[in-house]
Amino acid sequence: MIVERAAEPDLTVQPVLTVEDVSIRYEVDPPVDAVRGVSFTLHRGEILGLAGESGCGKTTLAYGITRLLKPPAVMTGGRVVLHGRAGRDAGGDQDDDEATTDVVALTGEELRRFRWDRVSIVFQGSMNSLNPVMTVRDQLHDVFTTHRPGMRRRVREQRCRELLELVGVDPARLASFPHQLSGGMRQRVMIAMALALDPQVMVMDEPTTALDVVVQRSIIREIMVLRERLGFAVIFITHDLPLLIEISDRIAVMRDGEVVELGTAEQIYRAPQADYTKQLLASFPSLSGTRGGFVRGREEVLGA
Amino acid sequence: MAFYLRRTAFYAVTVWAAVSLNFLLPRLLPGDPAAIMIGKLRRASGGRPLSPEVIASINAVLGPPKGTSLWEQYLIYWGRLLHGDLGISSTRYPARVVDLIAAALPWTVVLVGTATVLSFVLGIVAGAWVGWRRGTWLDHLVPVTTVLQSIPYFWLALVLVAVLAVQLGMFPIVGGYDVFDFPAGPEASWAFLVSAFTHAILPAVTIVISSVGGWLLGMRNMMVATMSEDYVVTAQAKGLRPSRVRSRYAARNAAIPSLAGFGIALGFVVAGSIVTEQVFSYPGVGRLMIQAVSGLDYSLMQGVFLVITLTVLAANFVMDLLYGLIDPRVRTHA
Amino acid sequence: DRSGVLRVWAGESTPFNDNFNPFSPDAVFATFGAIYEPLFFYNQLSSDPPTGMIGQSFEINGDGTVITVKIKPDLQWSDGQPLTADDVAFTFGYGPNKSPQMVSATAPDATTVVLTYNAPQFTAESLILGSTTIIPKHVWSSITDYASQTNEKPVGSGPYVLDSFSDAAYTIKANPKFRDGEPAVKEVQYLALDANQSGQDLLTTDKLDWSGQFIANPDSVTAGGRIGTANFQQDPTVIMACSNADLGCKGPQTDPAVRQAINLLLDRDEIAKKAFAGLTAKGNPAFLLLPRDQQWLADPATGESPQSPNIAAAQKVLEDAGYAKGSDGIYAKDGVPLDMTIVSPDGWTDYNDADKLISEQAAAAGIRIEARTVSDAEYYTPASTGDYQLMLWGLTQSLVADPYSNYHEYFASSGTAEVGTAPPSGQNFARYSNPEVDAAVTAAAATQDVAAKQAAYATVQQHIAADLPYIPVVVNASQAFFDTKDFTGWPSVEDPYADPLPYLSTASGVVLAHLKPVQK
Amino acid sequence: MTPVDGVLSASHLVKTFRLRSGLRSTPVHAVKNVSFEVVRGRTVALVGESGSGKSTIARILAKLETPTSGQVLLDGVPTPTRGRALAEYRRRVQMVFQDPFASLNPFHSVAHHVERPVRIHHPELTSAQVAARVRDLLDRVQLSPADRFASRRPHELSGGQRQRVAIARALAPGAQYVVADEPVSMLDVSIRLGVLNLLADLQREQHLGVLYITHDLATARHFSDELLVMYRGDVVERGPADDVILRPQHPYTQALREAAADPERLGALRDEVRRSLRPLGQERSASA
Amino acid sequence: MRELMPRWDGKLAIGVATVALITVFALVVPLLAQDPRSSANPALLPPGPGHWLGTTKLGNDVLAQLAVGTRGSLFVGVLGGLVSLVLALFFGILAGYIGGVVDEVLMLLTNINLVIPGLPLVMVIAAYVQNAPGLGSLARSSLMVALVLGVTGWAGSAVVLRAQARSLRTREYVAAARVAGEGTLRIICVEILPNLVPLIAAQLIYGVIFTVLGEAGLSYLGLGPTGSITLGTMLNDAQTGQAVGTGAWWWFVPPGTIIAALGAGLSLVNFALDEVVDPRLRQAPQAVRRQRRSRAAITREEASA
Ligand SMILES: Nc1ncnc2c1ncn2[C@@H]1O[C@H](COP(=O)(O)OP(=O)(O)OP(=O)(O)O)[C@@H](O)[C@H]1O
Ligand SMILES: Nc1ncnc2c1ncn2[C@@H]1O[C@H](COP(=O)(O)OP(=O)(O)OP(=O)(O)O)[C@@H](O)[C@H]1O
Ligand SMILES: [Mg+2]
Ligand SMILES: [Mg+2]
Ligand code: NI
Repeated sequence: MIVERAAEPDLTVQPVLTVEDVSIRYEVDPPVDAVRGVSFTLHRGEILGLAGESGCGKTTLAYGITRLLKPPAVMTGGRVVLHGRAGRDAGGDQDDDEATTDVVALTGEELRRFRWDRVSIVFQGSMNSLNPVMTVRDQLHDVFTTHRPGMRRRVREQRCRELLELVGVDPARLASFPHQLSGGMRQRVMIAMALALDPQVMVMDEPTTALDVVVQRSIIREIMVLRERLGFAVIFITHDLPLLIEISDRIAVMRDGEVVELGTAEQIYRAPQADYTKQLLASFPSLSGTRGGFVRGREEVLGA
Repeated sequence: MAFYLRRTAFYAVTVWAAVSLNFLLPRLLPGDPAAIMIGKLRRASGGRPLSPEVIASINAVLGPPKGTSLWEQYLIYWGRLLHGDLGISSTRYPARVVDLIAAALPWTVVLVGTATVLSFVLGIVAGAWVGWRRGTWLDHLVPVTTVLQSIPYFWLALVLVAVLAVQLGMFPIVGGYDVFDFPAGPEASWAFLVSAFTHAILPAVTIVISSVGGWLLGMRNMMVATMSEDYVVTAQAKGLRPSRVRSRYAARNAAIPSLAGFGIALGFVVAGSIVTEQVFSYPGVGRLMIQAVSGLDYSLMQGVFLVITLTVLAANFVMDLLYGLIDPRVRTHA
Repeated sequence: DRSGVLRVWAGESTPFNDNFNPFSPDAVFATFGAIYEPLFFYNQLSSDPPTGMIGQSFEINGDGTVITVKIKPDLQWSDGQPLTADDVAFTFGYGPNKSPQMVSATAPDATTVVLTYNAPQFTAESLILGSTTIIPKHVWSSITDYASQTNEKPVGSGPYVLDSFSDAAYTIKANPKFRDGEPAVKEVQYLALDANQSGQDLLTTDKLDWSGQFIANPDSVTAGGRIGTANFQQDPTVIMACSNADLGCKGPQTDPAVRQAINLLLDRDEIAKKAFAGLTAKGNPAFLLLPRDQQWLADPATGESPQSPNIAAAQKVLEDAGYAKGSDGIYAKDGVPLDMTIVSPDGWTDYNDADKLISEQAAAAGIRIEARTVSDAEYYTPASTGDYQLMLWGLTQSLVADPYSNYHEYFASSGTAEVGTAPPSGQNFARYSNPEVDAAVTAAAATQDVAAKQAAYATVQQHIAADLPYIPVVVNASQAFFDTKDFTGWPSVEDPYADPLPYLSTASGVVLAHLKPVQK
Repeated sequence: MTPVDGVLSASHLVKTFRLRSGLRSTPVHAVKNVSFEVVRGRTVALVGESGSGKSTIARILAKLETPTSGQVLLDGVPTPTRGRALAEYRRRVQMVFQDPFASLNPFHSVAHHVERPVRIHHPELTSAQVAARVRDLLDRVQLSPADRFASRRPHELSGGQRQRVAIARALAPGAQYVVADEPVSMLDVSIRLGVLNLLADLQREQHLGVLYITHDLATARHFSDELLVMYRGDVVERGPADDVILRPQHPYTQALREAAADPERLGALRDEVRRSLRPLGQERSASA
Repeated sequence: MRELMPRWDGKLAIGVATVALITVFALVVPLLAQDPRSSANPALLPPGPGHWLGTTKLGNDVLAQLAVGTRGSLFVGVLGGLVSLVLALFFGILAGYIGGVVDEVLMLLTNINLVIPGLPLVMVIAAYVQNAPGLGSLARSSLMVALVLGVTGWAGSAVVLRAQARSLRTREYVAAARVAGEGTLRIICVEILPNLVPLIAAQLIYGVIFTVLGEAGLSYLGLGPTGSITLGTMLNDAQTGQAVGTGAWWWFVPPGTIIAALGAGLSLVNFALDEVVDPRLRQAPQAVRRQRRSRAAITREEASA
């Protein structure tokens, strides 16, 4: 039951990632169908917000797209296609970046090479995404030594410094261990790392929930700046609908493993179609506007 | 730095406690090594009376200091200890306890050290592997190790000796080296090292078999837990090679608690080696300990206990220092 | 292939003590016999007169106060110095050898020694001549504190000299200056082992040539035909009771009736079979080493302890003495039940087992005896101070065919002391004290007349068999195992020239000097 | 407005923690001189970024922490630290914790959680009376029928239901003041309002004084009468809720206000970013 | 509490069955078998009818000895385990809950106890205790051995319990209980301890294993209990009675096997408890297996489609 609204078809935008009818199940007792037949298209350079309450399958979907599902999760069906830059189909002698890739079919070495290079991901808790016993430098270098084996050490180091500068962290922090950085800094390091290989898509799963609002804001702004400059597409996952509305181009609202509504931020905010979307919106009393669904005290209900 | 200060302080207190315990125990309970020694001398001389000078000299060496308060004795004890004087053995009168221990300690250190490191490395590597391949048939290895852990050391040793050494003649039966080939005792030669090594195999195997399961299990459990940590998932998402994820991200972090437990486990292995040494007539401190206990040789008992404790403490201390290098977090958080 | 080296385990455990001081209780066994010797060798296995070692002959004067010893001429110490009567005289005036009864020890010429005492020494003969190791004056005259010496470079007169020493083994080699010429076995290596099992394993794997140890099933070792065995039973194993309430002993065992009952209820046959693997001989309440001492047995009834139990007789003894069975099946008198503890050192399997059997047999007759094992140290010290009730204990037989030293050592009140103190001399740890026995022992010491002695011993035997401060159990086995393929000349039943136990002083040296390697 | 018949006030609260590391210890000034009053029947909101000292204040009010200096006064009387007086204080001042998953003991039933405070503070009640009261409390937090919920254990409840149990527990002794430390931040968005609405209802009906602690400016504004903004242990701004939110004076309040997501500003951030980048060209590196 | 109960699986079943069998064996067989100290049988009989496990050198029935010995070992094990558990609870929970200086002091004691090697300490203490005057038959009873092992073996458990108690202490429900007006003791007993049940059970089991093995070791070294039969004293008898040398495997093998089986059985139960304490240990491997099965199913479907 997808309420996809025909946004004005913009022919200049090209799809970068197509998700078709993806279903994911947790093989537990009883099995949990966490994602059920989800389809959407992500366009180049776009921020797609993925909203929905806790447990609706957002993280599972993100893992599915990036082929990171861990046992007992199984993708039971669907296709995930990453399109080449010019929309060309995969050919033998083409650069990886240019190829159109059936992500679900990737295995082994191919899958490993695909990861991070073309789709990177920033997880929910950045606190735990960095290995506590390796320096920031080692963990950044890791990406290059694996994916760009020919790269010189000096160049690598240079690139790491640039990346940190890019996200506003002092390059001297390369030598630090994660626990020596604040939460916000760690989050930025993770973003820098996600940008390292200039991926086409970056999945951000609640990258800022653990941070306080002011820091959160500055990081989001950072991401938007980088997106403008580097042109990657972002799938931004959060349950903070107001935030999504403020920053996303389009928003998909999920419930119980299904996308119940997909539309531009404006459409979702101004004219939500699905009941669930409305209910969600009502859960956030507006800061500057009316109380929304917040009714304070019996008499006001009566009075309203 | 605070971490190191704290640990150093801890060890200082522990050493003090061990030494003081060692000082107090024999004094809390009466038992007179001098009387035992005099009794032995008398039996040896076929019931002939001993001259008063002999009795006096034995009392002077072994007997309790007369007319001193406990506190003074304590200070004297420390003073002697700091000069490396652990007293005179009464079962091996008049050998100095220090000399007895000095001759025995290297054997134990080498045997226990080798066996422990071997068992640790084996256990960690196997545990990492089993943990990494969780959900496969390898899981069934884990319960099997509990049987190994539950077999009494000495029982295993006796069975191994009976089967491998006596029946099959694959290994030497007793001793730390071939006394027939080296009647003059240890020497610095290749042949001797080979002999010592072949004699150490069976005792070491016993220790390894009985202790490897613990490491394997601990490492496997940590590995399973670590595998679900976000940073491991991140490492996979980064497209790192599985071997690198396994070694640098999963196994390395999973091994940290085992390393922390290494020093403590050493204590258990030392305990195991005491009984193992007994079975193999291995010339280590464990043997001395057993003899001291059965002969109520308090000086020797105290000396061996102190040396074992200090050695284990030293090993722990070294581990602690290393731990700080391996886990950067402890350097700042105490 | 093993170049004629003889490997011995004399029951010593690792690590060896680097101690060759003949006065030290912790000296290694090769000290006694192989390196140092006494004047004469008294063979416990026979009633023959002693054979000369350093000594040639000796004479005791009529009242037994002067012993004149002739030593062999042209003897040498292992360092090349001459061994003369001077050394012998020095030895007897040195340290613990200087008994309070000694007046002087002189050497009128190079081969004559005169020992003068203020009391008859008839009965001390074997101790003086057979158990006093002779030491070189030129070494020991400068040593005052003999007890804390380790004497790492021993200079002796025996067939061997120390070659090398380590914690795990030491080697002695033939002494070229030995008076009878270098022994045939050129090298002997002593091993230290920590368990009987190891000794047995090494014997079966042909790594060990001589050992004196208990092996429950000797056949498993000797079956191959290579290893021979000998088992000369000598030393009585007894239940030693702290028997004298007057000297402070506490417990029911102070009542002779109780000891008699225990004596009657024992199933010695079973004990011998199960605890001692059937290798022992039958004990006798006269404490004689039969048949060597046959002539001293006064009453054939005391020639053998009952081998099977007689519970009815035991209970009758108790009931006659006023004991009655309580509701728990245990005899009691005046509300005090017959409840005692018997101890033996941990790891002395035969003793531990015997204790268990004794406990079980006593229980069947209505006496509770708890069997406990204790550490070695906890065994000897309480024994000497009397701080025990019952102990399984080993008495030693006298060296010569005369029970005097036994009676004097274990039964005379001169050898005992109040509970709490160790006897200054003698080993009467049972704290037995009987004026008639004392008088008889004194009388026996003062005479060399056989009939007079027999009369005195009859008195002693009559009392100790009735009072039973030591309840005989068995005469202990002493198993020796030796390699007959590589070495010949071992003692045998036909030629028991010495007891082939590697830990026995003097005898072990005698055996070593007798052996010949088999030429291959 | 309902008549003021009681007031819980914090006066010059200071709390300094000592962070010990090795032999040294560094002070952490969690709360620096904070004063405010919670009047029965009214709600005071305490907002501020993480680590600004909000929870510390809550814990001081709940007597889980003793202030380094300053006092908590109940009806003008300094609060006791032990004994019967403390029990009486606890009867009147209760707390609702942030995490409904952690604040209920998985080992005990719903009934146990609600019943214990009743028993502790009203030992005179018979078992039947206690049971009746528990039922009444569960009904009041809309966990009805009460019997169906009473025997359940926390893991059998949804997050919202759990938080309701926690609220019932806080009300159980007959509390007059409730300190609610981020009571809904761990709950699903869709049920947050339900819980807050319930709390607001109860506040009205029971004439409670509520200290509502949150970092969510929007609910703070709508839920409270008075609003205090905390920054690094200090209250930097206070006043009627709407005034503070809509017309922030202090720079920090303004920053908070800016940082809070507001769907009304749809697309504003994107446009602003585009605008800021375009004239300066691609070379300019971003800064936080 | 469902989630506090170990999940029933093969390992746990085998573990429980082993331990139960051994316990029943220890409790029931002594009633049926002959007096384990009776020497009224031929010595060193190999297993056969009448003596299912043969006889010892003294003619004791090995089966009877084994049963009584198992009972003795279980007694020592459980008692020692309990003693060390009580100490571990005292040191661990108190330190963890109260924190501050109390924590520092208790943990210092615990750590000292932890790094001082166990067996030498036990040997030294046992040697002293067993030679202390005035203890009489208590000195070398199995009770004393259990006490000595218990008193020296608690530190490891204390560390584990403390860590858990500390983390529980900061749980909000503990704070909530305080706000509700509960007293400290009640909080420890009612709010904290029940949640520690699996952990405490695991520690108890660990303590039992430790004590049983410790007793065997002590007995082997001649420091074990006298007067009572345990598996350790049996092994010691067999060892000194040269069971190995005489080929009397039936005397030597069963006690060692029972110790190993008991230890393994208890460890298997501990596995299940570990999995309760840290569900990842169970879930992770299970998940892999389930996923594999399901993947296979999907592939099969696709293949057939
Ligand atoms: N390992 C697992 N085993 C079984 N079920 C799982 C597992 N992981 C997640 N689930 C279930 O899958 C569903 C989707 O979970 P998911 O983590 O994707 O939700 P989410 O939208 O990311 O929620 P949140 O906002 O809390 O992060 C939930 O119902 C969850 O209970
Ligand atoms: N027990 C404690 N020991 C040491 N420092 C503490 C302790 N409790 C709190 N602090 C410190 O006091 C400061 C205030 O903490 P507090 O929990 O009151 O903040 P908060 O405003 O509730 O934050 P949040 O929004 O994250 O809950 C923080 O710096 C915190 O680290
Ligand atoms: Mg999620
Ligand atoms: Mg807080
Ligand atoms: Ni003897």
